[in-house]
Order: sequence, then structure tokens, then C-alpha cells
Amino acid sequence: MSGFRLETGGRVDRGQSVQFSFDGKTYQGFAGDTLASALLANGVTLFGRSFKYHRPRGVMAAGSEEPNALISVDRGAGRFTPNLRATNVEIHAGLNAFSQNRWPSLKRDFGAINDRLGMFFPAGFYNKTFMWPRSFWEKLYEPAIRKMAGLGDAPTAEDPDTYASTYAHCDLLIVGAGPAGIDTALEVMGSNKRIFLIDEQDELGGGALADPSLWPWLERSRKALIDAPNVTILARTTAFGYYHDNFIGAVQRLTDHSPDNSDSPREKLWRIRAGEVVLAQGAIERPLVFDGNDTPGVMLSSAAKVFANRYGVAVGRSVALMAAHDSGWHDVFALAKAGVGIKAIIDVRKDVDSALTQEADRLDIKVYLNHSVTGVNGRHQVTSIQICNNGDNLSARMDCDTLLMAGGWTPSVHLWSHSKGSLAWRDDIGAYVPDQPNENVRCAGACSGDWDFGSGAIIDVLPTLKDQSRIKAFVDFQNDVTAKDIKLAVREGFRSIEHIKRYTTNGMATDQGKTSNLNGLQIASTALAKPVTDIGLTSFRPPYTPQTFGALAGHAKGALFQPTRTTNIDGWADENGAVFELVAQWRRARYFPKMGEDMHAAVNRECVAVRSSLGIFDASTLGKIEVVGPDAAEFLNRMYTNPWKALEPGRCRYGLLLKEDGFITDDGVSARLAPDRFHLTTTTGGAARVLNMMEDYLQTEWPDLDVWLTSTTEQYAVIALQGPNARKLLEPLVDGIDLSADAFPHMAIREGTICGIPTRLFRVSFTGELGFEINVPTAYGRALWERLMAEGARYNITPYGTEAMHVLRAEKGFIIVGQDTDGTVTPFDAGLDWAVGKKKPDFVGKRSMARPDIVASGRKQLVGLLTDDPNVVLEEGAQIVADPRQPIPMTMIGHVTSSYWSEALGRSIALALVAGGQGMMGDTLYIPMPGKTHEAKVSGMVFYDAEGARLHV
Amino acid sequence: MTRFSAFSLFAKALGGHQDWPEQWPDAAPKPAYDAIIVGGGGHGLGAAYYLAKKYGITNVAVLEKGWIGGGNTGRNTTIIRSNYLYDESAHLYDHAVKLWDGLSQELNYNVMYSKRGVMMLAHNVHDVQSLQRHINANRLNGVDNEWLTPEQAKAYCPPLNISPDARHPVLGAALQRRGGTARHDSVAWGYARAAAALGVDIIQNCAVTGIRSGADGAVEGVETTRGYIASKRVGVSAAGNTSVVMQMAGLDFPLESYPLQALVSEPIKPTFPCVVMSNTVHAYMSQSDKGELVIGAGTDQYVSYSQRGALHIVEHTLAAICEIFPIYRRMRMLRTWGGIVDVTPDRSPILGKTPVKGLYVNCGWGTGGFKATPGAGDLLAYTMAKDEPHPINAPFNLDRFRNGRLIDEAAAAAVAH
Amino acid sequence: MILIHCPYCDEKRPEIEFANAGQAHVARPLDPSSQSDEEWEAYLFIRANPRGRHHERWRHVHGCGRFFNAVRDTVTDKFETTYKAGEPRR
Amino acid sequence: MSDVLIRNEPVPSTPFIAEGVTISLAAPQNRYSLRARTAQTLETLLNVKVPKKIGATEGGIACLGPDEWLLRAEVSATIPSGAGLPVAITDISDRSICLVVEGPRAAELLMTGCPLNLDNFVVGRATRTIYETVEIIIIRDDEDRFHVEVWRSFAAWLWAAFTAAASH
Repeated sequence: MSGFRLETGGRVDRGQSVQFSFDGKTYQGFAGDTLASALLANGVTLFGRSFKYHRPRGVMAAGSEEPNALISVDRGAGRFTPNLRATNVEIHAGLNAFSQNRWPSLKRDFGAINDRLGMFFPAGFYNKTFMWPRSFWEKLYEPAIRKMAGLGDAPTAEDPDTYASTYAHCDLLIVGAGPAGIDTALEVMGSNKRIFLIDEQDELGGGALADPSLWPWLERSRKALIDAPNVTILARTTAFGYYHDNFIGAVQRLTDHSPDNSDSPREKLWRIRAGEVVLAQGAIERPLVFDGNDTPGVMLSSAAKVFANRYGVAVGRSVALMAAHDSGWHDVFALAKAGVGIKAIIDVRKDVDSALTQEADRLDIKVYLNHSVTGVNGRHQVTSIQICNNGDNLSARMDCDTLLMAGGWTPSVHLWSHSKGSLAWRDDIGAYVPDQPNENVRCAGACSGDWDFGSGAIIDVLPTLKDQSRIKAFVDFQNDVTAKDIKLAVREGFRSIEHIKRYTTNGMATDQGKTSNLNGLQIASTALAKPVTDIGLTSFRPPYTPQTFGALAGHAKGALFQPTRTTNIDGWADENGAVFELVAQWRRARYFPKMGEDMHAAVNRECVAVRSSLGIFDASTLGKIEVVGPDAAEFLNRMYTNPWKALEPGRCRYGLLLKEDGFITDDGVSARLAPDRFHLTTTTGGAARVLNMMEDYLQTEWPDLDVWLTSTTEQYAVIALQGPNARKLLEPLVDGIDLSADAFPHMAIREGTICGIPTRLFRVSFTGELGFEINVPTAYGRALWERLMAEGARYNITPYGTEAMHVLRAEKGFIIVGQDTDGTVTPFDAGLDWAVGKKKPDFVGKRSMARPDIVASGRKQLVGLLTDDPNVVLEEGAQIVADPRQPIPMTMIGHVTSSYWSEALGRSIALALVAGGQGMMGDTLYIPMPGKTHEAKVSGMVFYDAEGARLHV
Repeated sequence: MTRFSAFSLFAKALGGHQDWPEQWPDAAPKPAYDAIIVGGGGHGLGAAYYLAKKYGITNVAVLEKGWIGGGNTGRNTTIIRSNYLYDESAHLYDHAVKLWDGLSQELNYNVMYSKRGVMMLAHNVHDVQSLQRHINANRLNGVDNEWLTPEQAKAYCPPLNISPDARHPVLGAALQRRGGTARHDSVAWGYARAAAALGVDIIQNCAVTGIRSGADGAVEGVETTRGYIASKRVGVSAAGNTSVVMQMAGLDFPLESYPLQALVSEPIKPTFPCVVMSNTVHAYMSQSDKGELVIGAGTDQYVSYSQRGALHIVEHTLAAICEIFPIYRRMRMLRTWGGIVDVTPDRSPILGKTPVKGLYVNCGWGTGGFKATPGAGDLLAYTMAKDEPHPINAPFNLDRFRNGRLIDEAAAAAVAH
Repeated sequence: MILIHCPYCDEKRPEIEFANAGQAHVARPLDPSSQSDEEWEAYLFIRANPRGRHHERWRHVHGCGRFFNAVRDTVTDKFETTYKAGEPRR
Repeated sequence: MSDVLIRNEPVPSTPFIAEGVTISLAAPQNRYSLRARTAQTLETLLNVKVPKKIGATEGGIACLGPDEWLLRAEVSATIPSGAGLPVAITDISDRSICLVVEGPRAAELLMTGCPLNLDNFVVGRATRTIYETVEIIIIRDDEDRFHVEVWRSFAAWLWAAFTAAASH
């Protein structure tokens, strides 16, 4: 045989040789090889280094339970993936793989010093030291510990690949396409049920892939299933989690096995809702626990059979078996038939089925019953082993290059446990098996504990005459957890498996204990002298195997991450150089800088334009709710603090909305279009919340009211025209509405047309200037905006953004809910007493305003604040104190909620919440900032045109 | 108690670590105690320790229905910070942070408190205003918290994506340098070991099934699955199960329990130096000393004790993480788990006396309980020892839900307008 | 993602179409002003939060839009029943 | 004013064609939200048949909830206001746009982000539901054709999501 590739056998395509590299060295493999099988075929035994002690490690398994052979794959810029299992990586031309957790090289690893000092690093050692001198922790110990962290390197560039996701529905989902899964599918195939059959490997078959005698059956079955229209087969797909109501998460790997990077998705997330689930995930072979069991060349016997029969690779030239279970014997017989040299069978049991010994004789294999392996020689590769007759201490050396372990089997109950199905302990196989289901699910085949592997002995640690405290018998290979670590945990008082796991980290490596959980339980059970069932079982949680962040995020990437809502006019703003801000889900124009302007300059110019002539503003994002029905006014009367019944059709009113706890949650100007029809507006961020709140009261508290709510936020584009020239611009464009001051006063609404388009025209102002808000069907928003810009040129019409809007409203003392209020502010705190209907017996939030702390004095109240130095613009969020000379911690009496430079006033202005503020007019308060303490005087909230002369023109 | 030190570790190593004693004995319940703590999490064990250490009450039992530290203590993302807005919260959490400092030495148990800094991201103008308000308030309260520009934030945490084109661009960040993480299990075990050394009984697999009170209505003891245990002082620190326990005393509570999920990636070499939180995209992350990226996901929307979270929560969390830290899109999720968080109407804890004499409560920590562990333990101990709250936890009383003096940090962060 | 039976649509629909709306049958007092501070606190804040059988409200917000009631076991997360708003407690 | 204002739509007017599925913007139409306690009330007012069962459609009227219907009609259509009656009729013509998703892969495409089992969603059925995080209304117009109503400000995102999924 060439290298370790057997002359014949295996499912690899010997006609198709594939070149790949590992740690920079080039190797040849065949199509169908995994990285593990291809490297083994090339005689490579050293694959990686363990986590804690940096011990040399080879391949232990052939599947996704592999704890040792973790490698990184580099597919070019941004396509570096650490911690892949060599046993799952399919080779392809140009595959570029690297070993991990070693420096400078895999063979000579500096970190291996940890192994020499291992006796000083038992489980939990870090709890016991690194504490003195105290200062050393931060400066020396912790940085050092953090440096040792991790296995593979971290990615350093953004992943250019895309990921897909979908929901899917089926009547029957079968997880695992081994013989049990395939048989289930074949049985149900005839029905008209929609069937999903998924398997993590690249081809169907599971265990059958390592048993040539089953291949003809497998071929027939595979064909039948592919031809069946009601069967969907997903290979390279891992069902990683079993969620409520038969909802299963699975990830399909689409491109990693092919040589070139493509634009098509790398992986696809399947979110499957299944009527019934059949779990056929099989079982995982258990390693045996003995000194040196982690030496490269020591592996599971079932894995050796897979490498020989599926990949045509001999794991060694002289192979010994350490068995506690019949299955190992059968594996070795299969190896012998495949042409692998067998050195001997060692079995811990006194006697085994005579059929086994006879077959061994027939194949001329030496057998040692009631023996154990007590030591393994060789560092990067097994060179020989020590075996010993249980009971006497006559240890003998046996040369071999590979040692197989057959420790029995552990049913894969992971998904079953995700589904909260109960487990039952079976002494005969020393494992938990599925018991009572919690979902519509059943198990088939080995994962339910029924198999034809034969029987075995259940043992924790192989008998040895060595001092147990001196040997390194591994349980969790990747995390370097040894039998003595578990015994130490027990000795130190950790009695539950949950504690032992956390203390020793047993089962917490990237294989999540697939090969270590049961051995850990057995050892703890012996150490505690309690049956396994009294120690508990660590619960399995998704994912079954590690899954890619990107796949779980699905297509939610970049622009698709979350929708950015834009108005019909957004495109114009974008083309005209607007600077945007994100508000709730919306993007809004914050200001429109002209060449060379910064925000300050742009905002000043925009404000001046509004005050002196005409400004135009996209207010489309304001929430709108149409409230219609005979009881509309009654309903609003109960929701808002203000009275609504007397409001005449054609008129508007400022509405203030509280939560039932009495605090302001939203506000807006609303109009009565007809006796039974209102047009409400809400804040941009409050729209959905307010509608939901109103529906809640309407549906569950006042279902008797004949009124219905409809969101019209997106039915209308809203353009605010603000400034002395607003009416002049509108007059020639509007039909059917008399715009004169008497016919159309402030806080009124009229319906007509503008530029031939129907409009709801509000005369309202959030700026203190003569103003209109034009509502038109959304699709016409941009065209109308452009028309107004054109017609408004003669008034030097100026688009302004949210920042100027904030300044203009602050000059008038209009609050912004969410900025000047913060969810703890009542109408009285905000100086909005006038908006509260005194005579109303009830409205949402009224009762809460009578609670002791709400009526107490000294609450924070909204006031104006004028800095003594008019040029100082306070920081929003700056804290206010009465005595700046007090020591820290200071007593803070409030904070600045809004603060701007007012070009109109030629000075800064601010709004602030100050304890008892409304009683402090004219008082000087202090705002201590780093380096300087500012002084400011409490004032009223209206800084500009207090009498409102500019509004009523 | 064998003192832990590099020397004892060395000495024991030579003996093959054969003679380490139990870190804490597995006690059986005595008929009566001077004080009982219900709930063997970090908070409860801490309370027991401080009762014995600071207030001289050593005849104390901690009753844990499962295994100590098996609840939220062992199921959180171990973030420690104190940069809260309101004075009450800032003082409460800063009291805890001060105790975190030096806790390893005090307990002679390395809890690995790592001051790697906690950074909170601002993604829009409103976030900026909110974080600035926090920073200013913290400064005058003597709590460290500083503003970072996007560039400074990236310098502090290189994996951060500060592209202005991001869906949620980073406009800046608030950094508390004293913030960080600790080893969650070690906190529970360290308190248990230190408390036991002072005489506290730590009783596992002992569920409280009833609370007995006398004619005067005062607490006399608790019924448990291991028999009746008498005590005139009972402190309940049972997180998600608090409502259930309080019902036994006939008390309805302003609490709801929700599933909270968290997850970790496979371990990788050091790549993420601090803790980053983003309230806007609902994601927070750090890297454990083992190399795993530790990620907090959101809570499910419904009350549940199943500790079984939904997949779509994980999808949204990882989408958010990949947006803020695009280089991790190829990383892989290794393990997820669920906790049960008890949430009050104002998202602030309840820590103090109850209407039942001798019955004290510590609950409602929501997703933020771990950071408060030493503080909550100390203040619960104080309150039980003096039968009155310490000034720091006085505002966190039950009355606030009646009189309206809520401490609503989330509301103060306000809603986008 | 749990499946929830909407009593109005009369079919099981996926959770993400729904919004949980807290404990059910917490009726708003007809005359809040007459409530004592204690009674008002109970209405606003005190919740059952049971381990087991729980009455809660959901809204089929991305469906028919209706609020309805449900009885669900908070330990298994399994629904016992769902019924329309206004129907008597089950 | 002489020249009339033109409409501005949030998605391209040219269809997106991928293997097995085509996505296109439907022509503008009038949309009304019809609300009443019973279908009967509306039938009397509009004197057309109004579907009683949630999810059913009848002559352009879809029943979305126990007291909610969506009426879609051509742009010339008019409708009484229902003033004074216990009904609510609200013009929402421009609130949403309609994406037409057709082809053998139409259902498959929608199910990439919609958790409903659309294989069991019969022709003529309509429902409000969700695509990932965005609310939509799905109407099965034919075996291979769905109408997807989505609020305007979400349309650009949905178009991007659909076209991305369609090209996968």
C-alpha cells in the first residue's frame, strides 16, 4: 500500500486526485476524502495541540464528535475559519488548512511547557492563586491568562460571503440519514406526506457508509428517495436545535466543499416546522480512560473502521485494540479483512462471547482477556503500549503504531433533550436513552439505544497499578480534563455534575462533551459512591454542533439588517446634499448644508429663512391615525388629557397622551374633520406604540364604543411651509380653500386641492411663524415638494431639517416628547397644566397623577434656562446644581434637556428639568462641566414672540 | 479552611492534590437558625457571608433548591458596571463595584474581576444625548464614565465597525474603565467557601415549600422539602422564583419572570479587549478568559420558567453582532443557554423589608443582577441584621409602586422622537 | 417560536405575528378616582407571575389585529386554551 | 396649474426577473380600510357582497379581521363616506404599494422570510402576516401569483430582500 492508503476499498474517487496543503506542506488526496482521511493516508498523525496543556493530538474520531483534530481553513481575504474539525472538512483542490494553538510550530510548541508544569494547573487552579500581590492581577496575571486563551486565531477581516435563510414546512422531518433514518423515510414514502430527510454528512448513509455489504441497499434506497416527489433530501445539513412546537433549526453548508468562492450563499439557515419528527442521529462511541489515552494514534475503533472502509485508509500498520465492548472486536475484524495489520485485541473483560474469540483465532489475532492498557509510549505517534493483566502488576510492552479504543456507545439524545423529552438511564449500556417525549417526536435506531453492536462492560477508568494521582488519563480531550481532575472536584465538595462540569470544564469544549460526558459521569459516580442517576445530567442545549454566526443572521446583513424607512421626499433630500439622522426606524434630513457650511452655519441660515421669509420641511414621518365612528370624540376624550367633545369640525387641538402611570408618553396636533372623523398626529417614534395602546383600551376596556382606528401615517406625505410668506406661496396653488386669516385661522384644517391633488391642509405651526402643513397622498409628495421649491424661489424658500426644527420650536418653548420628557414627567412637571381637562372625571393616567409622590413638592419641572454668558451653549444632558462648591458626590437638582444657539435671539437658549424649577424664576443655577462651571438663570420656556403675534397673521 | 495561595497549590501539587479539603461542607438543615437565606445564588450566598462577617450573625442557613450558583449566577454574561443615571442606581451599583475591588483577596478565592472597561454605543442623536446625560450625572456622582468619539471607540475596541454607512452608525460611546467582567461560578463558590468557614450552613437540594408565620404575622420559619426550619429572619433572594416564594407568605409582587438567552462562540485567540453594549441594536459582547465570545441575547416576550428560549431571538442577536462587528460573521455559535430574569415595572430591583415582619426580599434585578452581587449581598445582610434598609437600598423599597417614586432607568433613556 | 391559536382567525399561527400583552383579566377600574393608592398599585403593577397555569393576553398584531386571552403553562410553555377578549376567565 | 404632479414610487417600475419567479410593482389602485361590527352593515352601505370569514376575499374585498376589511379597486372608483353610521371607511390608497410575485417559485420565495405555510394557502385567500420583521398582506391571486401589500416606507427594503432571496 502507498503510504497508508489501502490498495482497494473506500468510496473515494481514486481516479480524481486532489492537491491540498496543511501547515504549508502540500499533500495529495482523493475526491471524497476528508482532511483527516487524506492526511492519515499521507502518514500524518499530529493534527493539533490541546487547549490547556498544549499536548500533541491526533485524530480520535471520524465525525462531528472529534475533539482533537481542530484546524483552520483559509479561503482568502475575509474567508478565514478557525476551529474546524478535520474529520468534517471535505478536501478540494487548493484547500489551505493550518494547525492551531501552537507556536512556533506544531511539532515544537512553546506552550507545551504547560504540560510539564501540568501538576500545578489542576482543575480550578485559577481560583486558588494569582491573588498576591494584589496589583499583579491586573498588571501581570490577568493579561497572561488572557494571552493563553483560545484555540484558533480570530478572523481579522469582514466576511465577503453571503448567507441565505428560509422557513420550510413538512409533515415528517427525519434527522439523520443512516439506516434507521432511511428506513423510516422508505416506510412513509408511499404516503402523501411531505418528508424532509436531513443529514450532516456529504452523502446519505451514516454508519452504512463504513459497511460495504450495505452499499447495494444504500444505492437502491438513495435512488428511491431521490425519485420520490414528496421527499426533500438535505445533505451537508446539520439540525442544530429543536425548539418549541416542532420547530427545528438546521444549517446547510453550500460552498465550503468546492474549490472556488462564489457569490451564491455560503450557508443556508432552514427554519423547519414539522408535523412529526423522527430523530435518527445514531450513537457515538466512547473512549476509554487510561494513562496516555490522548497520544496521537490512539483513536476510537469505529473511527478506524470508517477510515478503512469509507476512505480506504489504514490508520496504522500495526494496530492494537483496547476493548470493553464487543463492537471493537467487529471493527478490528473488518479492518483485518480490509488489509490493515492487527497486532492484538486487549479486552478488560474476563470472558467474552466465544464467537468473537473464535473469529479472532481464525484471523490469527492475538487476544488478551482481563487485560488493560496501562501506558502509551510515543509523543507525536504511538510507538508501543504497556499492557497489564488486571490484578497482577506484570506490565508488558507491546509494539504498535495505533491503539483503538472500544468503550461502548452513547446514544445521541441531544435534539431529544432540546425538545425537553425525558431521559431514562440504562445500566446495561451505561447511558441515558429517550423516555417520554414532550413534542410530537420519536427516536429510531441507535439514538434510542437499540443497536446490534453487541454488549460491553461499563467502566470508568481502566484498572492500573500506577498511582492514579500521577497519571494523565483524559476524559475531555480538548479541554485537557483528566480523571483525577474530576476526582479532585469531588474531593473539594462539588457533588452535582453541573458543578463538576463547571469546575473542571468537562464537556465544555467545542465538541460539547460528545465523547466525554458519560465517562465523566461514571468517574464522578465512583468517586461519590453514588449511582449516576443521583448526580444528574448536564442539560443539552442548542446547537448540536457549532454554527456560523452569519448563517444564523441569515440575509440580515448590511442594508437588509433592518429596514430604514424613508419618506417620498427622501430622494430629493439625498440628491440635494442633506445630512441625515436616524429617528426610530426612519431616516430624516437633519440639515441641508450649502457649500462649505458646517451644521451650525446651515442651521442658523435655515432658521433665519423661516423667521424672515419661508422654510419648507418634510414632516411626513409624523404618525397619523384616523379615528372614525360615532363614538370617536368620546374615545379621544378618554385617551387624552384634554377635552375633545367640544372641538368643532375644521378645528385642531394639541393632544397630550399619558400612560396609565401618569407620565407623558406622546403628543401631537389633531384635527376634527367631521363629527365622527378625526385626523390624529403622533410623534415619529410613537406612532406604532400609540396605535397599539389605543387599540388595547378600545378592544379590551371600552369594546362598547363604536369607533375604529386606522394608521394613515403612510397615506400622506406631509410638507410643512413655515414663515411669513407661507400663505403667499400657497394661495395660487390651492383650490377650494379660502386661505385668508379669518376664514382659515391658526389651528384649523381645510380640505381642498393643491396643484390638482386632494389635500388636507392644516394651519398649524411648530415654529411660531405663520405655518401650514400640507397633507397629500404620499406618491405625490416629492412632485409637490419640487413644485413648491420652484414656485417658492421668489421667496427664497429654504428647506430645513430636524435640527432647525428643534431650534425653532425651542425658541417657542414647545417640548419634544422623549427629549424634554423622559418617561418620568407628568403634564404638571412639563408646565402643560393647561392641556389637562380639569373637569374630566377620568382619562388615561389621571388617577396616577394623584399618587403621593406625584403631588409631592420638589418634583423636577420643565423651565427655561439662560446662561449668564449668552455665547455658552450648554451640553444637552448637562447636570444642574444649586451649589457648585459642594464636594462630589454632588446633589443634582436637574439636567438640561434641550440647548441651542438661537440666531433669532443672538444668544443661547436651553430647556431644563429642575427640581421645583417653576418656583425658581430668575434664580441662578450652576452647571459644572469639566474645567468650567457655567452659570444660568431660570426663565420661562417661551423665548421668542411670547404673545404669539407672528402666528395670528 | 485551607488558605488558597500559589504556595498551597505548589505544596498540594507535590502530594498529587490528594488532600484538598471540601471548599464548603454539604450541610444538613438544623432545626433552627438566627437567619435563613432562601436562594443559593451569588446574592444569597453573599448575604450569608456578610451577615456572618460584618454583622456577627453566624448561625445562618442558605437554602438552595438545586445546586448553588446554578441559577442566574451561572447563566449570565458577567458584565460589571455602575454608570447608571439616577443617583439611587449609581450609588447602588457603585457600592457593588467598590466591593468587587478586592473581593478575591477578601474571599481568598480568585473571582477574576477584570477591569477591561465597558463601552456603551450611541447610534443616533438621541443615544448621544442620553449617554451624555449619563456621563455628566456620573461625573458629579464620582462614578467614572467618559465620552469617546467613534475613532477613540475603535481604538479601544478594534473590531468595532464605525463606518458612517452602517445601518446603525456609531456616533460615539460612553466608556466606564472600571467596568468589566468576573468569573461567575467563582463568585458563588468563593462566597460559599468563605461563608461556610464562618459557620454558615449551605444546604443544597432543599426547596422552600412554605413560609410559616405566627399569630402576630411575623415570620417563624420555613417549610422545606427537608423539613421545617425555624427562623425569625428570612431573606428571599430567589430571582425568577421570587414571586412563587412570596406567594407562600401571601404576598403578591410587582414582578414578571422572562426567559433570557445568552450564547458563546468557539474559543479563539484574544481578539476582543473589552465589553461593548448597544441598547439600540440590542446586543452586548465580551471575550472570556477562555477565548469564547460571550454574547447576551434578548428576552422572550412572554412569562416563562422553561429556560427554553426561541431561535428568532438568537437570529436577531447575531445579526446585530455581525453588524457592529462584521469580522465575526464566520465565527460559530458553540453553546446557548437560558436564564429566568425577574423584572419589576420600573426595571429596578426591590431590596428591603416586606409587609411581613422578619421577611426580607432581594429581587427584580432583571438582566443586571450579576454586577450587583457583592452589593446586593451586603445590603440584604445589613437590612436583615438591622431590620431596616441601608440608606443605599432604602429607595429600592416596595412602597415606590404605590407612591409613584419609581426609579426608571429605561424610561429615562426615553423613546426616540 | 411557539405556535399560537388565534381565537378570531381560528388557526395556529407563528409567534412572531403576535405580541404578548401581559397578564389577562386585569380590568381597569370603572372609576379610577375612587381607588385607594393600594388598589391602584395592584391594578397598575401587581402581577401573578405563576409557575404553571397562567392567564395572559396576546395581540395578533401582524394578523387580525385582535387582543385575546390565553391559558398557558409557564413551565412547559404549552397553551391550554385561547379565547376571545370579553369571554369569561377559563 | 397646468402640468399635473406625477407619482413617485419607492421601487423600480421594471420587473425583477429571476429563475422561476418575477417580482413587479402593481399599478396604482384605490384602497379603503372598511371597519364595522358586521359584514352585513357594510353590505347594506356598499351593496356588494362582503366576505364573512377572516382570510376570505370577495370581489376585491378581503376580510383581514373580525371587523376589518381591505377593499382594493381601480383608481376611478369612489365609495360612500359612511358618515354618521357605525362604520369607519378610510382612504388608504397610498399607504401601501403592491408587489406582484409570480412564477413557479413564488410561494418558495415568500417563505424565505414568511413563517406561514403558503403551500396550504389556497387561491383567493388573504392575510396580514410578516416577512422577517416587516408587516405585509399576502393575497394569493393564482396558483403561481401572489399580491404582497406593504407600507411604502418598507417597500424599498422588501424589494431588496425579495430580489436578494430570488437570486439565491
